[in-house]
Amino acid sequence: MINAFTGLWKTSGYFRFGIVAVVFAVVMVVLSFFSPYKPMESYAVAADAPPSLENWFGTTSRGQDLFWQMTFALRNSLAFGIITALLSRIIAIFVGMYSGYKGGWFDKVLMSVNDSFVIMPVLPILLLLNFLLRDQMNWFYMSLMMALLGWAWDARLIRSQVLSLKERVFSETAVFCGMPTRKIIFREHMPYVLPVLFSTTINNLLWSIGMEVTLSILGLTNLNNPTIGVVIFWANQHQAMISGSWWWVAAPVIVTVFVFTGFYLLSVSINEFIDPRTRLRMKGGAA
Amino acid sequence: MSETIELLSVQNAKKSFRLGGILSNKEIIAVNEVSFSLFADKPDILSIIGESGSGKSTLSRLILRLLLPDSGSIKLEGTDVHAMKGRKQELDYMRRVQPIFQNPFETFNPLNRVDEFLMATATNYFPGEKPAQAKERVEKALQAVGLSLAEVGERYPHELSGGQLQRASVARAIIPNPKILVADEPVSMVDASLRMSIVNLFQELKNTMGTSIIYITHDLATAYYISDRIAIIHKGYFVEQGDTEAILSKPKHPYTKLLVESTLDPRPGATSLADGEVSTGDEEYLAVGCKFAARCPRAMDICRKVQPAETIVGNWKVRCHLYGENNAS
Amino acid sequence: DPNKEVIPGVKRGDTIIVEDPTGAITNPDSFNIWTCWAGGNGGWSHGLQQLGLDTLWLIDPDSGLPHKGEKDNTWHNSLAADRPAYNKDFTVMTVKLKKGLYWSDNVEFTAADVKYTVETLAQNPTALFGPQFKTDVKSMTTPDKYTIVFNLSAPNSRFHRNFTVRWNACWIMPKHRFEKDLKSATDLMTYNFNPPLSLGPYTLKDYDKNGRWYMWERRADWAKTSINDFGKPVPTYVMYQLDLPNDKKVIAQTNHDLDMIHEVTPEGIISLAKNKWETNWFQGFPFGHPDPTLIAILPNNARAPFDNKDVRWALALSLDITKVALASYKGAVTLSPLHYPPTGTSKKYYFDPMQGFLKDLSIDTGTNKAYKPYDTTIAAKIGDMVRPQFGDAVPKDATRLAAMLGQGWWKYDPKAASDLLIKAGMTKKGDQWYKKNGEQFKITLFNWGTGNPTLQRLGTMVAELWTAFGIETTALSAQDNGTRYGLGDFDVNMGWNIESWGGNPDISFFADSMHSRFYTPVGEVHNGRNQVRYKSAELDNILDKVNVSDFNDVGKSAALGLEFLKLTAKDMPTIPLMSYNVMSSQDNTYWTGYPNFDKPYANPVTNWANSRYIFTQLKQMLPPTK
Amino acid sequence: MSDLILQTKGLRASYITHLYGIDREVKVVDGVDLSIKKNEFFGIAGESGCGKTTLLKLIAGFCKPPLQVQAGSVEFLGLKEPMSLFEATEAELYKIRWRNISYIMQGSMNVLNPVRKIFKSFEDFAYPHMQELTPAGFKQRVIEHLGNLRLSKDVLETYPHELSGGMRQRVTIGLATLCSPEIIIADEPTTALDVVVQRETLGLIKRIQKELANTIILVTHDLAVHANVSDRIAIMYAGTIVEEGKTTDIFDRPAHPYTQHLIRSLPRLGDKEKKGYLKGAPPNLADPPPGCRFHPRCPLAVDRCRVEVPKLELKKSGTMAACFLAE
Amino acid sequence: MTFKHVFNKNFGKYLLGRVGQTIMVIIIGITITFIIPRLAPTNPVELKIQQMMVSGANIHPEAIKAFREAMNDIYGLKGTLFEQYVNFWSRLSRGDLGPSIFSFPRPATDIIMKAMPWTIGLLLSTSVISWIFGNLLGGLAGYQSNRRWTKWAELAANSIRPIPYYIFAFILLILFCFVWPLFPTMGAYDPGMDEEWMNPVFLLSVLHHTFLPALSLVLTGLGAWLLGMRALVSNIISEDYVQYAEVAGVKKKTILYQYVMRNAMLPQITGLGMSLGGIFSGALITEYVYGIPGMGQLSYRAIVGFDYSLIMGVSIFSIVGVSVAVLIVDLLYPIFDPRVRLN
Ligand SMILES: Nc1ncnc2c1ncn2[C@@H]1O[C@H](COP(=O)(O)OP(=O)(O)OP(=O)(O)O)[C@@H](O)[C@H]1O
Ligand SMILES: Nc1ncnc2c1ncn2[C@@H]1O[C@H](COP(=O)(O)OP(=O)(O)OP(=O)(O)O)[C@@H](O)[C@H]1O
Ligand SMILES: [Mg+2]
Ligand SMILES: [Mg+2]
Repeated sequence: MINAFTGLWKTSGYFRFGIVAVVFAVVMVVLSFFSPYKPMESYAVAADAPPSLENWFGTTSRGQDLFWQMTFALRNSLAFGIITALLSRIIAIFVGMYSGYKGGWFDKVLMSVNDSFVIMPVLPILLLLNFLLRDQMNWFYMSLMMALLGWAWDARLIRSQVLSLKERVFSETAVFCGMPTRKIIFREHMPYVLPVLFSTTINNLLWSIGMEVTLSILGLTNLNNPTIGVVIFWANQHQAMISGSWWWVAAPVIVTVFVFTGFYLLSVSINEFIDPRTRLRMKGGAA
Repeated sequence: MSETIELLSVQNAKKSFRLGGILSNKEIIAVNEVSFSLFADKPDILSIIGESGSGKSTLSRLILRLLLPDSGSIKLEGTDVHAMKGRKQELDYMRRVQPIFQNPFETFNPLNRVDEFLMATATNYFPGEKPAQAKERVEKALQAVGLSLAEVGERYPHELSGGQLQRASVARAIIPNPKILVADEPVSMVDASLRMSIVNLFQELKNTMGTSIIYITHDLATAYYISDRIAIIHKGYFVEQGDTEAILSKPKHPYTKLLVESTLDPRPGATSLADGEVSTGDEEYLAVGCKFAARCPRAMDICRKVQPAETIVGNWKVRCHLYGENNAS
Repeated sequence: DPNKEVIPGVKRGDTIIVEDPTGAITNPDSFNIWTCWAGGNGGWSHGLQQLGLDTLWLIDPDSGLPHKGEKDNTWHNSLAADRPAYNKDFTVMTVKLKKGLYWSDNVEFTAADVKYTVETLAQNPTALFGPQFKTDVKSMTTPDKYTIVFNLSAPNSRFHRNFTVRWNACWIMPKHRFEKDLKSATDLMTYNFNPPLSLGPYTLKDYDKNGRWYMWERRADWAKTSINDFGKPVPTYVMYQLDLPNDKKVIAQTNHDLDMIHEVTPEGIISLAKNKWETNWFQGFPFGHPDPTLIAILPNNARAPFDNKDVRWALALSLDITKVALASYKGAVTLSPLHYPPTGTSKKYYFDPMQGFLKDLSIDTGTNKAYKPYDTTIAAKIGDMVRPQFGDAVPKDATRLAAMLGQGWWKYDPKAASDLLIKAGMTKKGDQWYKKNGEQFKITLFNWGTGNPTLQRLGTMVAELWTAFGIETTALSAQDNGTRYGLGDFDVNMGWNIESWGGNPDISFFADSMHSRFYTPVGEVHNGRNQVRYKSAELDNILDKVNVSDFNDVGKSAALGLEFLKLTAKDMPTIPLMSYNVMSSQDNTYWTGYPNFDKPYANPVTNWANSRYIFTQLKQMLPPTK
Repeated sequence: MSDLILQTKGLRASYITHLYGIDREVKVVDGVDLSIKKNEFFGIAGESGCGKTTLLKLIAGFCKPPLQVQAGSVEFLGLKEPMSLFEATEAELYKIRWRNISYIMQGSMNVLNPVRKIFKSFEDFAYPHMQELTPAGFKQRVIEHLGNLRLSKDVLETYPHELSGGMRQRVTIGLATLCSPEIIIADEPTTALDVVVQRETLGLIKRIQKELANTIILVTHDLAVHANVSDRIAIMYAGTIVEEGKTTDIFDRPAHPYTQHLIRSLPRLGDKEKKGYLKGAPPNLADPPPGCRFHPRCPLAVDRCRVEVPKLELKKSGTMAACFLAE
Repeated sequence: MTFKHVFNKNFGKYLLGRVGQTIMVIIIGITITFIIPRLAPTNPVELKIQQMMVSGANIHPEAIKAFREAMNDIYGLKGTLFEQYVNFWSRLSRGDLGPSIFSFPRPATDIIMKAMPWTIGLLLSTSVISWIFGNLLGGLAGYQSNRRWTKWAELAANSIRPIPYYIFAFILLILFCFVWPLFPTMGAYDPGMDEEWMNPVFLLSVLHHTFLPALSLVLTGLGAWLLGMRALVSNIISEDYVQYAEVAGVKKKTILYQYVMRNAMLPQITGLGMSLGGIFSGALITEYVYGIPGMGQLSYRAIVGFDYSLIMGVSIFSIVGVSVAVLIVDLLYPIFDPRVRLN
């Protein structure tokens, strides 16, 4: 594990960038717990100050320090994205792997359900659900909803992987070893599905946070709870983009781009690392 | 014959596939009217020989329950194998019939260690046992194939040679003490020297453990070397089956003759190399009458119209009009 | 470039491009302003009510323009030749109409058009004004072509209100056209009135089938319309643009593609105001024009604990109004402690006369029997806060500042607010307030939606302040806020409840709806009136007096208004905050002469009918070369 | 020496991988000297993983990471000037590819693009080298050539998966021979085929070699194949050539113990004699044993074998062998 | 590929099953979108009344009562949810979605049809363009992964992806409509033109107006395709047939397009199919920022206004669109990949 880390660190620029971004994100999240201000407290600092040594990211027109606000925003957005990604992953893995492995009517039924979710127009449904839940709406419910809407396509991807794995001889060997289905799926097939899983997780994370931003920009999330989307929302409500407070928009955008590009590069480098072929080559086999 | 207990009986097994997907409605019968038996009291190595695409793998998959036959029955000690449902019955079946696959490099999951498969087999078929006992079983099986846990333990497939892997694969298969091993082209992917080592091992298994082996191959030389009985399969039909020695020294069916001729003799210049029409794949399957007729040097009119029935000629079965009732020469 | 074509054949230099803030019109082909759904679809203020239609009278919310036949600039006898005339017991209203006014198809406007309009609407229960006319009008007669007499079913001194425009009223239909197109009166509900026939100075030239712009062209015979009282409308063409995001408006005006912006955020105005060619109501801080409408916190008077006056007062005193002012308008506010918008002529009629009362007003906080809540230093405080940013634009002179920002508001006094809550039986545990029954005192605040950033910011600030005070408040901008508000299923709503005539002190325009006649119990769907569910015998009494007083007796109206204001100031059924300041902006590149604080001849907002007067005052700067 | 067409000298190459800090070097070809004559059917045999494919790639001048040449050269002598494949530029190599040297890759079942019709593959592979032909002329040429391979011209309009293994194999042979190159390098062209097709295919290759009078370098682990087609063979073991000579010599009088073992273990119809097999695993090429690489499995190994590397020398039997014990 | 056997028995059976499945999925999807808005405590009529109040119409209480009744009638909001559901299907079977509430009395279908060409025009073209460019760049990046520019392209695509779309669209707007005013800020075509889709002048104007929105959509859409393709390609370049083509000196271009990308296309085609279906729900933010009268704004307004008929209309288009797109892609698979068998 440590070897792998140092190996990756030494050889992969992507990995280094990614780690730096992740460390940055973690530091921000941790700092949020030590923030001197409440996340949305107005007029805690001088308003409309550009970035300076005192206010690293500048301040908003409402007298909030953007740096500290971003620590909360990043925390909330990441929590939201990660919960969404994890939940939808769980559904996707179970549906994809079992459906692919079991086949037959089990597969047919699950895939019909899956397809019904695939074709759902996500944004309209999210909007509707949002209206439905209104004041009960919080980021946790929202991540639940997003998870429900975000697993189907990935389940299909996983399923197609499993379908081809099922055809490989070692799967049959596993059957004749007397292994139960669960074991074949999770012990034998999982390592191959891992890269797909990993990259779809990152995509899902990006997608869910993007959705959250979209909903926030439309003012449909809880606007009293800072997320990346909510920060941008309030910047828009103050026309920050054209009124000269560029930093108000720049802070969330740069932080987002930095963290997510980092995540992405990290996922690319790790993905190459956990790719079965790479792993084989590392163990000394010809892949 | 009626005295002996049938271990495995395949009766009129038939399996067809659709060809070419939606755009064609051609159908080929990959296994057709195939019948044979293995007997419990007389362990046997039965070679099934045929060229590529003749239905060998399909037959083995039928026996291994990986495919469902269209008609006919495959019975293991009297019970239809395809009627076995549920984990208990399945385990029970697999305890008696185990496969050895063609390519040792693909038999094991390259990402997991080889001994995991071995240990899993031991623990799954003998669930009550302690890990130590399972280890002992694995060790015993490995010893039987000339390996040891020390050699294969904690190694990944690519860390073993092809021969070692194929041996490990055999070891895995014999852990539950199966009565039958179904080996589908087990040596086609390994080189000559390894080939002999595996084949020798089969013989040993038959002799020492009383395991029957269905040895599927297109290599007549090794079949000749180890098997007692032989069945020649051509486009789904068993065209000739019986005693190995007898059939290979005096083949009756023209197809068997072709196979024998085609086998390369490892003495410089000993084989005459043909350069005729290339043999076709699936088209022969669609032929009416005897599937071999198109290539058969002795084809008659009837061959192109009627599928010959299986007849007993001498002491083995042949499916050819040259020997049919209406032409018993 | 004045020669650029806006649409084929229409040069930029001849066109004034105006924003209509309605949002995209979903039924762009309909010009039927008389149906109910027209209200929701917004197809009113894309020029139709400003330029195309006319009715009997218009009131200017600002000081108005001098014109023929009237000494009161704010009152315009538009189609009518004179002010409304009632009989003694207010059961008959007689209206003399002007002569020589023509529809754009050169048919003369007469009393028959007015009569036809009222009759047609009365037959349609879902038409605007339909039910009113059905219940209120017994019969009509037209003694001659230019006179119409309304016989009313009950005494009603304010019946003319239906034909008096401040923002909207019953517009007159062209009888000859409608008779031709409608087979029966009920066809009105699906009639499109397309192309519209104009009684105003402009006719519709072209419009976007997607409802994004409307182009009006000056009538050659514009002099045969009521605008003639003011003079010739200057621009040959007026184009209304709809549905522009805030940021885009700023970009468009900076590119000189949009002459009049209805409103943007304060930040948008600040960045626009940096340009030489741009003007606002105030040149510099506080920029915006105060609408004759009042933004208020609207508690549910029928739901505990908001049914308790002390609680409502506590909510008011726990607000630091300077922060509210800063968060919403960046300080550019006009505050009002009274249930009346601090705009138009209200300073004269109400705000100056009320100062004494406000200063003396005392309430019982439980610990202090005569607590004086009024604070006259607020304007100065806000002035000090914004001066660093706006500099000299913020006057130091207290009276001038008060004229801009309001003369005073309630004190920010958490101590007094706490006392009031304790008096109301509440307790504070930790830093949270708990109600008598032990439940935590939480408020769900129905906030404005995203479409109005400034006000949404305001509501959010209110919630933040109350939360800081110990009342956990959630600001909610949900889509169905309105529905729940209508059902009475709400704690506190942010919104408009009170609008004035602007130029005229009569309170009937809005106060009528607070009459207990319209009270609906919680859970029952309201019928568009008295949504805060306030009930007061004293108030009913004042309103009943208004109903039988002469509208033209301004002194009487103002006296009744003062009574109303004193009552509501003490009882505080809602918490008035400030006027709705419209941050409008005008580009002087192609046109100049827009109204402003020093020349307040009209409300600069573009969607009100009175904005028609602006066009008569403009000067063309860059005429296109021929 | 003018009858030589290709020569390798002291060829040494490894697969070098750097993966996340782990460096690995697999020495697959270790000091190989080969001299291949014009119009010769040259066979290379050896067990799987001994480096046959790698050697062929080097001979074909196809060397890209992770494969790296460490020493030696490959010279093509078919042109006016000898041409060193490793020193040639990409463009020079491109010129001789398919025109002078063509290559049939191992696993011919999968070397055809599954989504491209056969004729397109011909165009891709051969047409650039036959610019003197018009498109129609080229097609005619291909059809003729297929006829020569006993394939119908319908094959051109099919996708690879629609062909049987034998036909696909013929197509790849066709691809490699269309331009009549001086050298054809064939890597296990018959391994996946059944006996009947194998015999047909070998017959075809042999015939083509006679017709074109060119050189074929054929690799397979199946000695029976070599016995029937090759004029000369080299036996490879763990990256080195352990024996080389005329086919008949090698089969009749193998000098190297490894060759001897191989020849002895060949099964034959009508021969039921018990065959032995080699104990132990082939050496790990990442860490090959010192001395003779065969010594850990050699039944005759002596001390010298463990330290010293034997040279390939002419032995009494008439073959060249790398063994201290052979005479 | 010959089609002479297209209508054989097996294909018929397969097609029937596949179409049946699609229909089922569509019905489930539509049912869900029918139910969700009706679970909300509000309904379109009440919202409408609120809107009228806010817009300041002076409406008599009597009028509101009458209006409420009339609208409930028109909207079929009487009866239980189930009755409404049955009623909905029977109306739908006649192609009638009912009138839209916020554009009363225009039928919902009418409004959708008006918005559709914009959405389809803009999204179809940008989807396809970003798909093509994304795949091309991805193919190049995967095939020549150590070139510097491919790394930059990849990085750029990745950095654009997380930028909130609204911001990105506005940055473009500010750059090209303000700082460097190349494009008009408002509308989807020059004012004063009629929507004559056959008129070249009109089309040119549309192009001029929709260039920026299209560019923003292309740039943000590109990344995902690029990355997907890149990943697929890096798998394929180790395939034997690619290696062999390289040995044989097949032209680099041919290898890239015909050997590498052609074989990586399949999943990307499915993805395109999906995203093409998705265009029916429009691109809300783009349409909002650039003022394009498409489905995105329409569906947003429909939802905001609880305009049941329109919500259903938009959803049905979207659901049917995606399902049919997926179905078509499935059926066309054998054309893209001759190995695929449909069964
Ligand atoms: N799942 C399947 N679907 C369709 N056709 C199949 C399927 N499996 C096998 N076939 C066809 O059935 C025939 C027999 O195939 P099978 O694999 O049994 O042959 P084989 O004798 O094992 O050949 P080989 O020596 O190549 O392994 C072939 O023509 C093959 O194409
Ligand atoms: N790309 C690679 N990276 C690292 N090692 C490799 C690579 N390719 C092959 N090898 C190793 O090089 C050795 C020789 O491989 P090569 O393919 O040349 O053998 P071969 O004799 O052709 O075997 P076969 O008979 O199986 O084709 C093997 O041990 C293999 O593991
Ligand atoms: Mg097989
Ligand atoms: Mg090889």
